[in-house]
Amino acid sequence: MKITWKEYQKDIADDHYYYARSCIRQNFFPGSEAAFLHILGNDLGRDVLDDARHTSCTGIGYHSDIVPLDTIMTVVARQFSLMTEAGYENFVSSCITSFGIYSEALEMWHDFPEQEEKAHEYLYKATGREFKKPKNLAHTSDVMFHHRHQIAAQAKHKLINAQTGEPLKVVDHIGCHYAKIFPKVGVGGSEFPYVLSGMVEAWGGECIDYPERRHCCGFGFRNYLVQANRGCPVANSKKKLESMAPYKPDFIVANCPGCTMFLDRWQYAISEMEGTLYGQDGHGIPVLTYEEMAGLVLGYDPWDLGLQLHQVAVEPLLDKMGIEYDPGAKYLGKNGKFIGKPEDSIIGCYTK
Amino acid sequence: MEHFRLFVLPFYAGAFFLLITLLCKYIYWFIGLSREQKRLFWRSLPTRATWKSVVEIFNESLLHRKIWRTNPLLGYMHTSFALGWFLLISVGWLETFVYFKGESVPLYVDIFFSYYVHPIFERNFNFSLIKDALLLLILVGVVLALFKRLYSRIMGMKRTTKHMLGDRVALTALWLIFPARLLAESLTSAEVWRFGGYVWTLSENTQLIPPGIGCGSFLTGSLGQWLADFLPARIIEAQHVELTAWWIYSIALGVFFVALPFSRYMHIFTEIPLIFLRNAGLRAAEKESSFDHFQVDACSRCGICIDPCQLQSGAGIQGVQSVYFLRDRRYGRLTDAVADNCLMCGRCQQACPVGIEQNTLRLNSRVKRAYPDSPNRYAYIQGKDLSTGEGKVGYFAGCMTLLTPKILRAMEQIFTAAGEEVWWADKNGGVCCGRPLKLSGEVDAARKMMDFNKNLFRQHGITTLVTSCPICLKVFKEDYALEGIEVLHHSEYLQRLLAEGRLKLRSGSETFTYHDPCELGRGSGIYEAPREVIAALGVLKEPAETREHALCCGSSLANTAIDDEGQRRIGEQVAMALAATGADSIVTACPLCKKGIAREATLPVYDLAEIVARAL
Amino acid sequence: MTTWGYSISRPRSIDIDRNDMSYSQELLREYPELQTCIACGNCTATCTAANLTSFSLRKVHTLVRRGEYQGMAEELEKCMLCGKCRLACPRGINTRQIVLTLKKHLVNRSR
Amino acid sequence: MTGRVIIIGGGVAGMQTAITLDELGFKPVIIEKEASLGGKLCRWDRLFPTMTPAQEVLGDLLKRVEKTASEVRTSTTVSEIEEQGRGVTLSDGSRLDAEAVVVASGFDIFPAERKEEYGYGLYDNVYTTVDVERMFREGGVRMADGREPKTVAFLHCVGSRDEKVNQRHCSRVCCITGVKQAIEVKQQIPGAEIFSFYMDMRMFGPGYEELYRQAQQQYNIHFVRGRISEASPTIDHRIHIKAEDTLIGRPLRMSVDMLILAVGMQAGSSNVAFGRNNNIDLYPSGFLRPLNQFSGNVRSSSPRLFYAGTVTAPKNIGESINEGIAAAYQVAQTLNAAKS
Repeated sequence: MKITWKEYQKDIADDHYYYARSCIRQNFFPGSEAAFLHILGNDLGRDVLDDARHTSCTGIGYHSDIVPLDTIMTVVARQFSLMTEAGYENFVSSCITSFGIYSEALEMWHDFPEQEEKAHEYLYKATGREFKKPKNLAHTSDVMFHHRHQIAAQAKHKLINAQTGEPLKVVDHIGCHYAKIFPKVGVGGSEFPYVLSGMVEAWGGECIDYPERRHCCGFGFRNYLVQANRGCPVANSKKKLESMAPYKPDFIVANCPGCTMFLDRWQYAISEMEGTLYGQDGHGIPVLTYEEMAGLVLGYDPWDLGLQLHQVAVEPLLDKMGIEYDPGAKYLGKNGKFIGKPEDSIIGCYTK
Repeated sequence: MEHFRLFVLPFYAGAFFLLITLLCKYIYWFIGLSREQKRLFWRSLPTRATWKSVVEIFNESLLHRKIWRTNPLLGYMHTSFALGWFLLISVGWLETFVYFKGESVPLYVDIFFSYYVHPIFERNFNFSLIKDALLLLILVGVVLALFKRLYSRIMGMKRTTKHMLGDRVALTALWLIFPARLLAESLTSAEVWRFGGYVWTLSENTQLIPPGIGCGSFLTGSLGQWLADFLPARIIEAQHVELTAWWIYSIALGVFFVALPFSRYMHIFTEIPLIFLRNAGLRAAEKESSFDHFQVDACSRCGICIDPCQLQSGAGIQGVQSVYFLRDRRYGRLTDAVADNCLMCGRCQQACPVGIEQNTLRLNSRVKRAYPDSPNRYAYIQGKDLSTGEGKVGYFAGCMTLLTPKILRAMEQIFTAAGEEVWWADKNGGVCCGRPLKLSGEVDAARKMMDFNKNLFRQHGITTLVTSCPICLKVFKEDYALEGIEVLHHSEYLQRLLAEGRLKLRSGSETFTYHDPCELGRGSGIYEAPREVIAALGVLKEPAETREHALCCGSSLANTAIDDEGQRRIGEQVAMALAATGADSIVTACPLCKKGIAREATLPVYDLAEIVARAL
Repeated sequence: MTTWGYSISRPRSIDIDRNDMSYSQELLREYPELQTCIACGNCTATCTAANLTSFSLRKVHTLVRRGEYQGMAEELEKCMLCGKCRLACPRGINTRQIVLTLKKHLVNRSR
Repeated sequence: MTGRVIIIGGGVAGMQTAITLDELGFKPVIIEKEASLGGKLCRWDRLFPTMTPAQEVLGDLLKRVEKTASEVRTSTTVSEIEEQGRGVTLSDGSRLDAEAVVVASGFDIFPAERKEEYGYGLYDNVYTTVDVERMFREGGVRMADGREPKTVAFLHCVGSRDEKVNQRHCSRVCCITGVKQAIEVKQQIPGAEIFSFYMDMRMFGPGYEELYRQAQQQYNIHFVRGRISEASPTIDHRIHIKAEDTLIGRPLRMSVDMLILAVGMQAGSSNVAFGRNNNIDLYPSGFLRPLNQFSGNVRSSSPRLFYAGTVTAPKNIGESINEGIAAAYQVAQTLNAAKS
């Protein structure tokens, strides 16, 4: 029996990963997935396969009661068959929802082998493929957590306020589907998730345990998808933001696509609707993915990491960390062309 | 103007101020009356109402008959001041008239007659004797008033009112007027005793008064003689001593007149227009009106209303009684704490010598203070009909009766025994009659309940409406306008059943005492019906205070401010008074009274219906 | 202020830290008896208005005591002031006065 | 020295006082207003929380009293206790002197008629917990027409914690009595549905909470948090009750075959007369106030006047018996000290 949260550790493969992308992240934080592949491949010298053939896990559809169980099980089986075919055994998912879906499938097939039989049968009937279950299933944040000390060794910047030398105050947010559904698959279990705070600590920052740390960001699929119901998701994020604000955090780090997006976007929405700002000096609280955090630590250019796509301006954070950046290049794409600039927002999530 | 003296000025100033102030107030208030009220007044003038008013003014404003009836000592005090002073003035006028043979003289000669004319009683009709007698009458009143201030209990009043600044000034001046007059007249007389004087006449031949005769009569004359003997000659000789006394008298009069409109003594004059208006048929209503000013200012703050108030005697609550309520309302400093803290039992109204409509004034103050009603309020009652049964007779239990199921059960048995087909309006709960809301000042909201219930009664086609709750009864009778439907309290209904022989009761020797519910007795004037019903069952033993003077059970819905302990203590007071009759049990005819009394009663408490049902 | 077809939902929780307790405290200073409520529900059970609608005095005054004032004045409008609750209250609370006072104060508050 | 000690009241506390005093060498005289000893226990069937037959406890006490040299005067009431506890005046006017007096006159059962809204004595099928004990002794719970009830509602706190009948105190034992009877009804009629309307469940004694749990779990008694406000008869002589389910916050209405009122303890009616003695002090509730609630529970301000049992406050049987023993020892201490 696991007695303390420290025992909720998991085996994370060290190399040879089959990579499954996230629908949301590809659209909202495309720089993050690129950074992950770059860090693992170039900085750490690991083997990651980014397979163009894999698809969405259909998790959003599943959680919105649109995709039935048999369908999603077959989609999962197909992802696994692609991994099997490519000769990989370690499956890493960039998305928390997907990670939850894969964990659920594996757990279900363990408890109900006849369902696994069905999955084999459906997959074979539909595509003629076979699959093997992965030997190791991890989320990309797990992989990053696994390599945190190597990254720390190569760090160009620490999570430290360059002016004062104080560690930056970081609040983390773990996706619900990462550890709340199957606590044993999360580092530190559901109550004391350590996956992000482990990285923060390793890279010189200070992780803050704020009261609503474990509260859901409010995404909740069905709630969000209907516009009229969005009052509930935003209220949840608001509750978290209100709870963390008194600690004056320097930034938020999250490992879930939806959470990162909402904690960032809702700050804008709340500022427009109620005029409230949760950060310091008339700013919002910047929200980073763990890859973006790692990228900044490793000295990547902030605009290469895609930080210009965040609604809450990150410049105050960059200034604090002493990272040099070209303000003029913020809205230039990879090809150097102007990608367009959002309208100024009333209370300076974008500085006017 | 050779006789003019400066000391008459304070009197003039005061009298003028008073006259103007009173005229302004009365005219302003009269203009504020509604067209209908004014019409009533003008129409009443050539009728018997005017004669009635004159008689009433004589009886109440001068003689104070009602106060005599409540308390002879207080009555004497009031009569001495009012009638005494009135006669003093009238006799003064007459004397002046006779003395100057109808020639016009300045007013100050009239007012300060003794100073100007040294009346010697041998030469005239003996006005001095009458005036001295009247002065004595008033002075005894002053002594009594002083005595009452110090020892009100001995005067038969447990509590009197506290004074306000205006009252204090006016009172001090009032008490000073007559001793000052006594002193001034006596000093004048003393001077005449000692040195003689002139009798002032209009003709050339002045009349000399030799020393040793004096002027005035048994009081001022005797006192003058005594002063003349007692005081050193130079004091009497010095004109300013006598003048000072007259100055004091004049100042006292002036100050009293100026303070009067700001003090309780406003009642002296206000009672007169009030009596006329009241006899013309004007009444206070549930909304405040200009007529209320006449009533509010007619309160003399005599404090007679304090002793009957059970909030004071039973629950020890002070400062909320009618006298304080009217005072606060008059000076615009009424608070909810005072306006709401009243059982509206009507005992004070019963005792009020001025006949002020205490309950209605209290109610319209609450109406004014209630916050405005929203239009959609009580939309939920629409179409809710929880009534059962069918019949020409409707029975409305009322909210409270649902908590006293014995009454409900008894009524069922009685209806069955009398063979009556009954429509039960609210046996399974219904909509409140609206009286509690009205009593809290929310008359517009109450109207919604009334309209609802009225419609319900009409829909079910009843011709008689029986209720066992006097609270409901009162509002049905006063506010529902149920033409074609006879509204009966169950005591009246039972009385009728007995009279018609539709109920046969076993009579016994059991003794009952009866508690008059306020809303039934003083509120609706129903005293005989319950007593007749009780008489058909056993022996009735009346408590010490009964009928119009009956105590209140303390649970009245009209009082929203009183706390539970206060209600309990008043209930205890009533229960003890009823138990003192030595009866076997207590009977009442109101569910609220039943609950309120039973709480502390040592005897069993029944509703009238229960004892009737038991004897079927 | 901008809206996008939705508003931020109010939290369901009663947040004593955030609620303005000043009126609640004032009320309890005036009517300390309100704290003696044992929440037996007798007032609501016997209520003439609650027989026809969803009014519950117990709920209303408890919410007010916790600093939740919104919508309470409107809720109190349902009361018919008949006084049955006062007669039934085992704690001797002057329920009618509570209704009147709350209504008066809360209406003034929202103005 | 006569060694005579007068004990007012022959209930459990009084009997135990007599037994112990006898053991200690005194001559107890029990004055009982009823025709026989036993007090309220005579009316009970089984006792909470062990379901021990009341007869067992009562029979044992009676047997032990019989073995003593105690004088028992039944159908006798005391009208006055002398100031210093040196005797009492009986209702026939005669005087009985003593070395000490122990007041063990107990409590009165709250008359449920006073809560008129529940219709006790007015409707068929409204009973009190006292009536139910009688029914159990007579063979089981039956409705007025002799049938077994299918649905039964218990209402707690009738005549306890109620300002409107001037009973502000908690009677303590009615909670557990209600639970015990609910179980007993269920044992007798396994098919019956039982609803228990409560405000607080005060399970203060050993085994009480366990019995409460058993009632919930094993006997499936439904506990509804809310006070019944009024009862009315239905057309078929059942009882319609109204309450608020306060945990849900909605009014609740239901019809039951039988409504049982868990009546509380009120101060004994004789306490007022006893209170005329200057050494006897009354609580506002009417119970007698002992010298000290902590260290002088059985003493009064007179050294020869003692209290035992529910005359001072609601208590269960065990507590009352203990107080009987305590009072007897305190009497002995005082009288022995006076002797030497």
